[in-house]
Parts: sequence; C-alpha cells; structure tokens
Amino acid sequence: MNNVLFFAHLKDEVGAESLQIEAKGKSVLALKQVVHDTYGLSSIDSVMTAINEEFAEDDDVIQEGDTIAFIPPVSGG
Amino acid sequence: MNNVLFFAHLKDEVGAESLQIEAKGKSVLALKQVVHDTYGLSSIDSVMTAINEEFAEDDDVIQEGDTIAFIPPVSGG
Amino acid sequence: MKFGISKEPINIQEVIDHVVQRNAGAITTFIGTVRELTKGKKTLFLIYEAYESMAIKKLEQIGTEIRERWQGAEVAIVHRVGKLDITDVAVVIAVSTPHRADAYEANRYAIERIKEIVPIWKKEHWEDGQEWIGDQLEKVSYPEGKPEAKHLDE
Amino acid sequence: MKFGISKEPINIQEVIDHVVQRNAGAITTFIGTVRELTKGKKTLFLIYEAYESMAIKKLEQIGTEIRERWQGAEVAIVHRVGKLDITDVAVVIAVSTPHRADAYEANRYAIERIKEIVPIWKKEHWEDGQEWIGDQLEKVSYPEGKPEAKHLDE
Repeated sequence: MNNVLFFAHLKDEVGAESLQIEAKGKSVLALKQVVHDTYGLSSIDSVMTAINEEFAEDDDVIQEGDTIAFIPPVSGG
Repeated sequence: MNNVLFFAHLKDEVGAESLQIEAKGKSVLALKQVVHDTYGLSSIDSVMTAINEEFAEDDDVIQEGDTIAFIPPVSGG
Repeated sequence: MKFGISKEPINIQEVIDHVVQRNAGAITTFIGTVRELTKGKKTLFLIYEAYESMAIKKLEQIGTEIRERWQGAEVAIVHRVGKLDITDVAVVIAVSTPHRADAYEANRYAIERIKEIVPIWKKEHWEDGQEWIGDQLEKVSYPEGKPEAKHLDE
Repeated sequence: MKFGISKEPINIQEVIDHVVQRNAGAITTFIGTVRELTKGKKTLFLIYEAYESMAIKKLEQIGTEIRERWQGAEVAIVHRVGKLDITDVAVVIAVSTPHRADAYEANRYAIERIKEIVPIWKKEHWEDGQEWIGDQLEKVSYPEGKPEAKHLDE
C-alpha cells in the first residue's frame, strides 16, 4: 500500500490529508489518473509529485511503501 | 572664533579633537592652508570639509561661530 | 533550528545566530511579512501550510546550493506555518558571507528558490472569501518535472 | 532610535521594529560584522569613531533618499562606535517595502551611501600595527566637493 498526501486546495477537494492507495507498479501519471477519476480532481494533472519527499517525474514508477505527495504550485515566502 | 574638529588620523596628528581658530571670513581652502602650515597636516588637502555638519566646498566662506570639521575618507559600515 | 518549519513566531536573532562566523563581514536577512494590501485587495489574515518533512529537506537543499555557489556562505532559513496576521513574520532567511555583495545576492537567491521548490502554501483570507495561492512565479508547468535553478539576474 | 550612533551593542530586533508596516511584504536587513581576515591579514579588533551629530544627520539623509527613490519604503539605520571584536555587529540597516526586490535594492543603496557620506571611521588593529582605514570605495577626491549619489547598478 502507499500513503498518498494532499495539500492546499487538493486537501480541501479530497476532504482528507492522506489516503491509503495501492499504487505499487503504477507510474506517477497512472496514479494521477486514478485520483482524477476517483475524486474528480481535474487540477491534479498540473501539479508536481513527490515520491518519498523528492520531486518525481510523471513516468517514475511507484514502489511498495513509497509515500506519494501531490504538490500544488507552492506559495511560501 | 570657530571650533575646528579633527577625526581619525587627523586627530592623532594634531593631538586634539578640536581647536579654537579664528577663521571668520576665510575660505575653507584658506583654513586648510593654515592648518597645513601650523600643524604640518599635509593630508588636509585631500580631505572633505563640513561647515555646521554639512559638506562644504573649498571656496565656501566661514562665518563667525561656524563649526568646521575636517572629514577624512570615511570607512563606516 | 538552522533550517526549519515553525508553528511559533520566529525569533529573528536566533536565525541570525546560526550564520555568525569569524570570516563574515556581512549578514543579510530577508524577513517576509504579511502585507495588508495586494493589488488593492485587503487581506485579513493568512494560513500557511507545509509538507513539513519535505519542506525542511528543500530548505536544506537551498542552503547547500548557496554554499556551493557563494564561497564561504552560511545560511539559515525558518518558515512559519499556521495563522498569520498582518505584519506577522512568515519567513526569515539569514545569509553570511565574507563580502557584502554576495550576502545580498545569495539571500535573494534563497527567497526565489523557496518560491520555486519548497512545499509550503498560503491561503489568503479576505472579507469576501478565501483562496489557496499558488504559482506566484507564473510558471504552471515544470518541463523538467521539477523546478530548475534560475539565474536571478535574468 | 531610528537613525543613530550607539556606544552599546546594537539590538537588531529593535532596528527591525522601526520599519514594520502593514503594507510591507518584505524587510531586509544588512548587518555589518567585524571580519577576522582581510586579504590574508588577521584583524584583532577595530575601533570605530564617528562625528556623531553629523553622522546621524547623514543617516537620516540616506533614509530620506531611499523613501524618495523607493515608494513605500521605511528605513532604520544604527551604527556602533567604540571597540569591536571579531563577529561584533558594526552596523544594522533595516528596510521595509511592499515588494521584495525593492527591499534588497534599497538596502544595498543604504550601505553604499554609508560608505560614501557618513562621517564614521574605523581603525584596524593587527598583531603588527594599527591604521585608520579610509577610502574603501577607492575614491580619493570628490570633484563636486561632496560625494554624489551613484547608481548601484553601474
């Protein structure tokens, strides 16, 4: 299983900070599609993704136990 | 009379922070010449001068009671 | 903490203390504060949220980037999270270097990088609504999958 | 004091407090510290001396210049005098502006102007001697009789 984290407006839309999703073997892009379809998160296509706290590419493949975070455009500072 | 102030290396060379000098009617340049001749301050020619805490030109004329300060190149900060 | 996320008000002097060094002649700090008016619209307060563990890693990364680019530089960065009122301090960046030009440049680099790669978000609250703010650098997509270091003098 | 000469250690937070404003999104500070090594030569300590009454006027003048050039800017500057050891703080400049680019630029302007027009001098003490330092900007003569405002982006 994989812990999938949501922040900012994504968290508001999903209604949860994190979800347990079986994503092993999926690409980041494929997981985005799942999230898009399941939660109606259309903006997920344009956000960055982190695997285990490092930015990842859409074609990176998720391993068992990886923590996935969807990172909307940041606005710190 | 005029209070004439010396700072940094000028103060060390003159051996005083200030001197009472009659400079009324003299130009700044003329006062520099007096100081140069009296105290052997050759570097006085290249320093700035302030009259009553504002930078002055060599041809500005000193009035009774003006405070004159010789300002070596500054090094604050 | 030299690179940190804080739920409490940031002690600016403590951040500065992390970068004091015998061969620094200059320390610059950047203090980001909550501004009341943005484009004529009145902000009531902000909420900052962070992906804390990753944000700390990214702040540390910025510190490493700066030490590589500016010789002799030391860096400390603390970002606040939670509810912030007008004039409250959101972020403090302290950079020390031997010479002053580098201290300004490296500090500027840090704030620009924070706005690129550190997972922190702010929600603005106005009288008539609220919104998560994003994309302040006007870049929606990252062709390389992640933000790139950019020259600040572009 | 918003523009001052201090015989005691400078409280950085107090200088910053002078420039906090509801429409500032950015505060920058420049903290000049005593560096141990300059061109390989080891400094033991410094003595700073000021023509105090004029120095305060000139610091205030720099504040005025900045408020005229950078809209919405607030400025505070305190310079220390007396004996300073390595890492001691010689000067603190705080500038607040609505947007961050201005806060960096205006702050940089302030330190450059201090080195031009504020009557403060430092005497460096090394193991083998001591000397009053001057002319750090490599300008011996002032053709206009007094220093001119210069563009910092030259």
